[in-house]
Amino acid sequence: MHIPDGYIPLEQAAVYWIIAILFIARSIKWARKDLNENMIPLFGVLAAGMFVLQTINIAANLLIPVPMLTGVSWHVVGATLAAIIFASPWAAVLLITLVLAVQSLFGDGGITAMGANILNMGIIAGFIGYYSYIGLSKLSIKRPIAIFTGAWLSMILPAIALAFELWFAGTFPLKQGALLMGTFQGVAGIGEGLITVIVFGAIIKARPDIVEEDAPQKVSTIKVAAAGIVALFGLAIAAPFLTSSNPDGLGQTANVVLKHEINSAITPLFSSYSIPGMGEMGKVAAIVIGFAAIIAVWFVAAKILKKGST
Amino acid sequence: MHMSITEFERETYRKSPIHRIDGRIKILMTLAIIVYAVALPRMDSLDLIKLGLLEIYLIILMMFARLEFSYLAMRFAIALPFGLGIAAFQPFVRQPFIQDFTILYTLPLGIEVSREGALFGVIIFAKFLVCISAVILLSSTIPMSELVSSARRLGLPKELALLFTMMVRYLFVFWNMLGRIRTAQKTRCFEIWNKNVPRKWTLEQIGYTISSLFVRSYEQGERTYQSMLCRGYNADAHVYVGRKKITAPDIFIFTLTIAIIAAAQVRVV
Amino acid sequence: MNIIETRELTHVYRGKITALDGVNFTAKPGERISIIGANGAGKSTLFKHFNGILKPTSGDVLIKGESISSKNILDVRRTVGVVFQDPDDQIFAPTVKQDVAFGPMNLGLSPGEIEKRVRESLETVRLTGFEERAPHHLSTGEKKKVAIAGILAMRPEVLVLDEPTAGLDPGGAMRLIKLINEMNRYLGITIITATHEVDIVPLLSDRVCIMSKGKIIGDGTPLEMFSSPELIKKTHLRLPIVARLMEMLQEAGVPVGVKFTLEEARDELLRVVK
Amino acid sequence: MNIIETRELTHVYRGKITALDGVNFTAKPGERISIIGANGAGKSTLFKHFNGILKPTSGDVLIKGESISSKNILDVRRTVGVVFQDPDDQIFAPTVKQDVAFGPMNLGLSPGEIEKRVRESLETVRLTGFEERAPHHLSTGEKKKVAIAGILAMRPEVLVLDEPTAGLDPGGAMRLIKLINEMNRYLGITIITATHEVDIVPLLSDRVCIMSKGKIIGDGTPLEMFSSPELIKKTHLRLPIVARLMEMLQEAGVPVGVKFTLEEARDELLRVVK
Ligand SMILES: Nc1ncnc2c1ncn2[C@@H]1O[C@H](COP(=O)(O)OP(=O)(O)OP(=O)(O)O)[C@@H](O)[C@H]1O
Ligand SMILES: Nc1ncnc2c1ncn2[C@@H]1O[C@H](COP(=O)(O)OP(=O)(O)OP(=O)(O)O)[C@@H](O)[C@H]1O
Ligand SMILES: [Mg+2]
Ligand SMILES: [Mg+2]
Repeated sequence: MHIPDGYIPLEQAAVYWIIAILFIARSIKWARKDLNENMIPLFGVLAAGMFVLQTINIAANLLIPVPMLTGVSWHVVGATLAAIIFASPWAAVLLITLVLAVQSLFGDGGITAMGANILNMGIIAGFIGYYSYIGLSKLSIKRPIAIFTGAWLSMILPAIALAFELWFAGTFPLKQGALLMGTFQGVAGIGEGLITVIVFGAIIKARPDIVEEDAPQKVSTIKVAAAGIVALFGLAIAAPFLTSSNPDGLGQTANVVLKHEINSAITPLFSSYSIPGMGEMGKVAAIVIGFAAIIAVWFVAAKILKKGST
Repeated sequence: MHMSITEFERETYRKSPIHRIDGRIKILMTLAIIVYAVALPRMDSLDLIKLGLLEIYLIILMMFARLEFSYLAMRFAIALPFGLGIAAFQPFVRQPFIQDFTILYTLPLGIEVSREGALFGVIIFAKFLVCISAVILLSSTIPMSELVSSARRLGLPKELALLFTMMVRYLFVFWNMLGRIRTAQKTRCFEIWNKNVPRKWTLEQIGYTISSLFVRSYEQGERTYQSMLCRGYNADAHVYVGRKKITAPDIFIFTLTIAIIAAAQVRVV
Repeated sequence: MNIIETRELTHVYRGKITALDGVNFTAKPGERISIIGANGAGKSTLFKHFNGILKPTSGDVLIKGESISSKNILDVRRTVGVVFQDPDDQIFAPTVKQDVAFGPMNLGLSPGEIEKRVRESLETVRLTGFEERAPHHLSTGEKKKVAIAGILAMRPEVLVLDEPTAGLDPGGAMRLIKLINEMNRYLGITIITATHEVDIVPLLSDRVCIMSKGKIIGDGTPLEMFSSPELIKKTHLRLPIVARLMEMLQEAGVPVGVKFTLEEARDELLRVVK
Repeated sequence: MNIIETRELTHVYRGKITALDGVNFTAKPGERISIIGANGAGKSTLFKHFNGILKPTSGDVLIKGESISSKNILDVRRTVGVVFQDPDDQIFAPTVKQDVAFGPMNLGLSPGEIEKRVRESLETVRLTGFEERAPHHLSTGEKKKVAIAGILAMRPEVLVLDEPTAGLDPGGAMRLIKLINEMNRYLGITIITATHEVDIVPLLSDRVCIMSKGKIIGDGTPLEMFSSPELIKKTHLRLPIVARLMEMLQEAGVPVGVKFTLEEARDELLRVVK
């Protein structure tokens, strides 16, 4: 599930990064307001736990070196678990960001691609998992089933998003990708669902003092409905591509639109990697400028947050 | 396959010219190399020369960092499979941005291997290799705690820094707990395929294992956190990062890296 | 004034298990106190209240006359240093040196001073040479020593030790006892210890409190406490070996008094023999 | 035949720390052996080889004459029951009862038999009434008792105990010692113990091995081992208190022999006094 560096072009990676940064900034606000000091160890342990469980998976990967599976290896994602325990999808965004950061140090998932990874496994998975769980709970469905479904959906939908991202990047055909990763994550999602149910149950039982059991009832129905609409809207856009016999043709049409939207803003700077009239040096300069731009976004985000904290 | 997290951390405490470089410089260097590698055009065989040059530079830095060969081999062995999958697929795929394909072989079932696809696969793998090398170099020469404080100096928000530090700390707790539980089970003859016991019971035990792993790690983590508080720790005290001067060698290595990137770009046309 | 005082301190774990049940305990500056009692009597729970790790279910804990609150908690923890029973609860840094330096760092000491304290503490527990080892990969006794060094380096006014000698080899245990007594004699540090090794109680304390089922049911000098057989029996304790031997001789008709330390016993026996 | 034998057993932790250095150790069925030595001597490391938890860096471990391999590992663990030093390494189930039942369950015993063994083991360590408690929410001593009960319930042929009495109250410790000796006398179970409490060594063993820096440097009866002052000094040990008192009397000119247990010492002293 983790996209490595080099598999999506820089300008697309930058777009994902910008989305991710916006969400991370908001999740830090959440931490500042709602993560009390007693919960810090739990947060740390959950993050560490996600990482260690995935490391075991690294070991399994080396034992069964099936090349096809290694790029899309099975991972315990844990976004749903974090969101449910901390009663906020923002917790999932924050937690997954930390996990991905440490993982990238081990070479699992890229640095430039981290934005996309955060988008899939933190943002999409966290929100889908959490609101599915809340929605189902509101329909008075048994808790384990609600959790399981949330966790399962939080595995499969990011897989579809991933297929789209790789398709945009030109590294993988859409339909095969969606089928392959969807199936894979659909199966892995069963494991994810079970683990989420088990761990949540254990934590509730051992430490009823730290997890609010009736949290689902407190979330407003409007929010859940809104989340549902956003998700359906997303699927509605995705569906024609997935069902079309010629998604690439559709892609070309979409590309025309996208070119005007996103690419037109970014392409001149990044895509040809040159500044007119400067020859080869121009390319270097373009890269330096692009690099500086990302750092600038980083700084601005940090500054904004700093202002809020004092 | 035993690369414990402690061992990984141990390597970062070596003494070498590379270990001594300021953390901020190392982070920026790594980012520069990765961003450059990723930014190279998708289909250009010259890429391979540029990437090769960068890889050689990184290997030289690793040698200066006095990292053990067996350790590096292990790190690469862990990291490489992640990238191999998709790259290995490329020769069979019709990339949408390539116009003409030269078919090299046709396999049964009508699967075709194209030269362009193969070239693209090699290029993304080379990019990936360079990025991984950069990340391995960084993470082998800077302790996690310093990585965090350097990132703090580069503007990482303090909440992220705090949570990141806690997470790294609990990695050890969790890892330890995993080992303990496995020992406990082994000592008492637990075996997943044991035919003496009902399947249901075994499955239950696996469930208990996962839950006790989390609950006990959490409680151990909580106790450790409390004992940190007992020793005068508080979240704000930690987040304070002193100023640190960038020295001449730091500037030198940074300039050298940028120069090498520029040279790769300008000389290799 | 009492440096530590608990008033009707009660602690109930998760609404079910009453570990402390109205404990009134006081320690004056410079005292040496041992707390003994059966497994599960509540010793460790009591100690975790001394520096505010646990919050009372009811009752109050006062340090230097002030009730523990979020305002003075940092001061409390600077005043009272607790070495927990399980060293794994206490050590966490990647190297022994960093672990011992952690407390002094947080006290904001100068790097030179930190360096000095770390060196001294490690020397005291004889772990010089272990600076760069990972504390989680040490033997049990070595871990215990790291935990003790970490608290010693902070130089607290009250040193609270939960089973300090468990897992230490006899040489290490004797050295620790000597050190603790020196810290008490020369620096006036108050010492509170919980231990099951009754033989070291007379060496470590002028006052003994006996706990049973969450209550303090006895408080006095070692002589007083060890001379009430019912109390001892009831709390799963036993006499120190030396005292037991003297008692056995008494029973056999030898006119000796009950002594607690080796030296006293020798002198008493020599008196009888000659 | 030896029930446990190690041949030139060497263990190096992560390529750096030599914890065992050519250990040759043998235990015959029915023996009672104590292994003593300073912190970090390698006792726990040695014990972890007895049931194949660690793999030798070089050398060999033989159980009933057979080298440990993946084929016989389950048999080995059925034969040799190890109680680890740290009870946290041993307990993991959600309740005390499930934890103690875990071993018997894996042995494939009938539910009735399991029930019986669990009840008996918990009675032995006096934890009746704790069945439904969570083992990780117990006091240190109580955890230790759960760990011991978990191994007792498996009825191994060899019982290996790493610091069994550390953290137990004196009453519990005495009961455990009595139980161990009974298991040895009536069931012929081989007992191997590591301990720092030298006072219990004479009660628990007929043979003492002294370890130092990963080697066994002394092997003999308690009397032989405790009569070589250099060996004792070098390994941070001390004499049992009773023996030390007798020695002190000897030095003061009283004509007594060095004894190790209370009863022997009393009789010796009575002889002199009369
Ligand atoms: N975290 C916990 N949750 C629930 N109960 C607990 C917890 N810790 C201790 N207890 C219970 O509280 C009581 C007192 O425990 P405590 O640890 O204070 O005993 P102790 O006197 O230190 O015993 P020991 O000599 O074995 O260390 C015991 O009955 C124990 O089972
Ligand atoms: N997991 C580990 N990794 C690295 N070194 C270890 C590890 N465990 C123990 N050691 C080292 O191996 C040596 C022997 O340790 P061991 O635990 O066997 O000692 P021990 O005799 O049981 O000591 P103690 O009396 O303190 O329990 C020690 O120097 C210790 O630091
Ligand atoms: Mg205790
Ligand atoms: Mg040991």
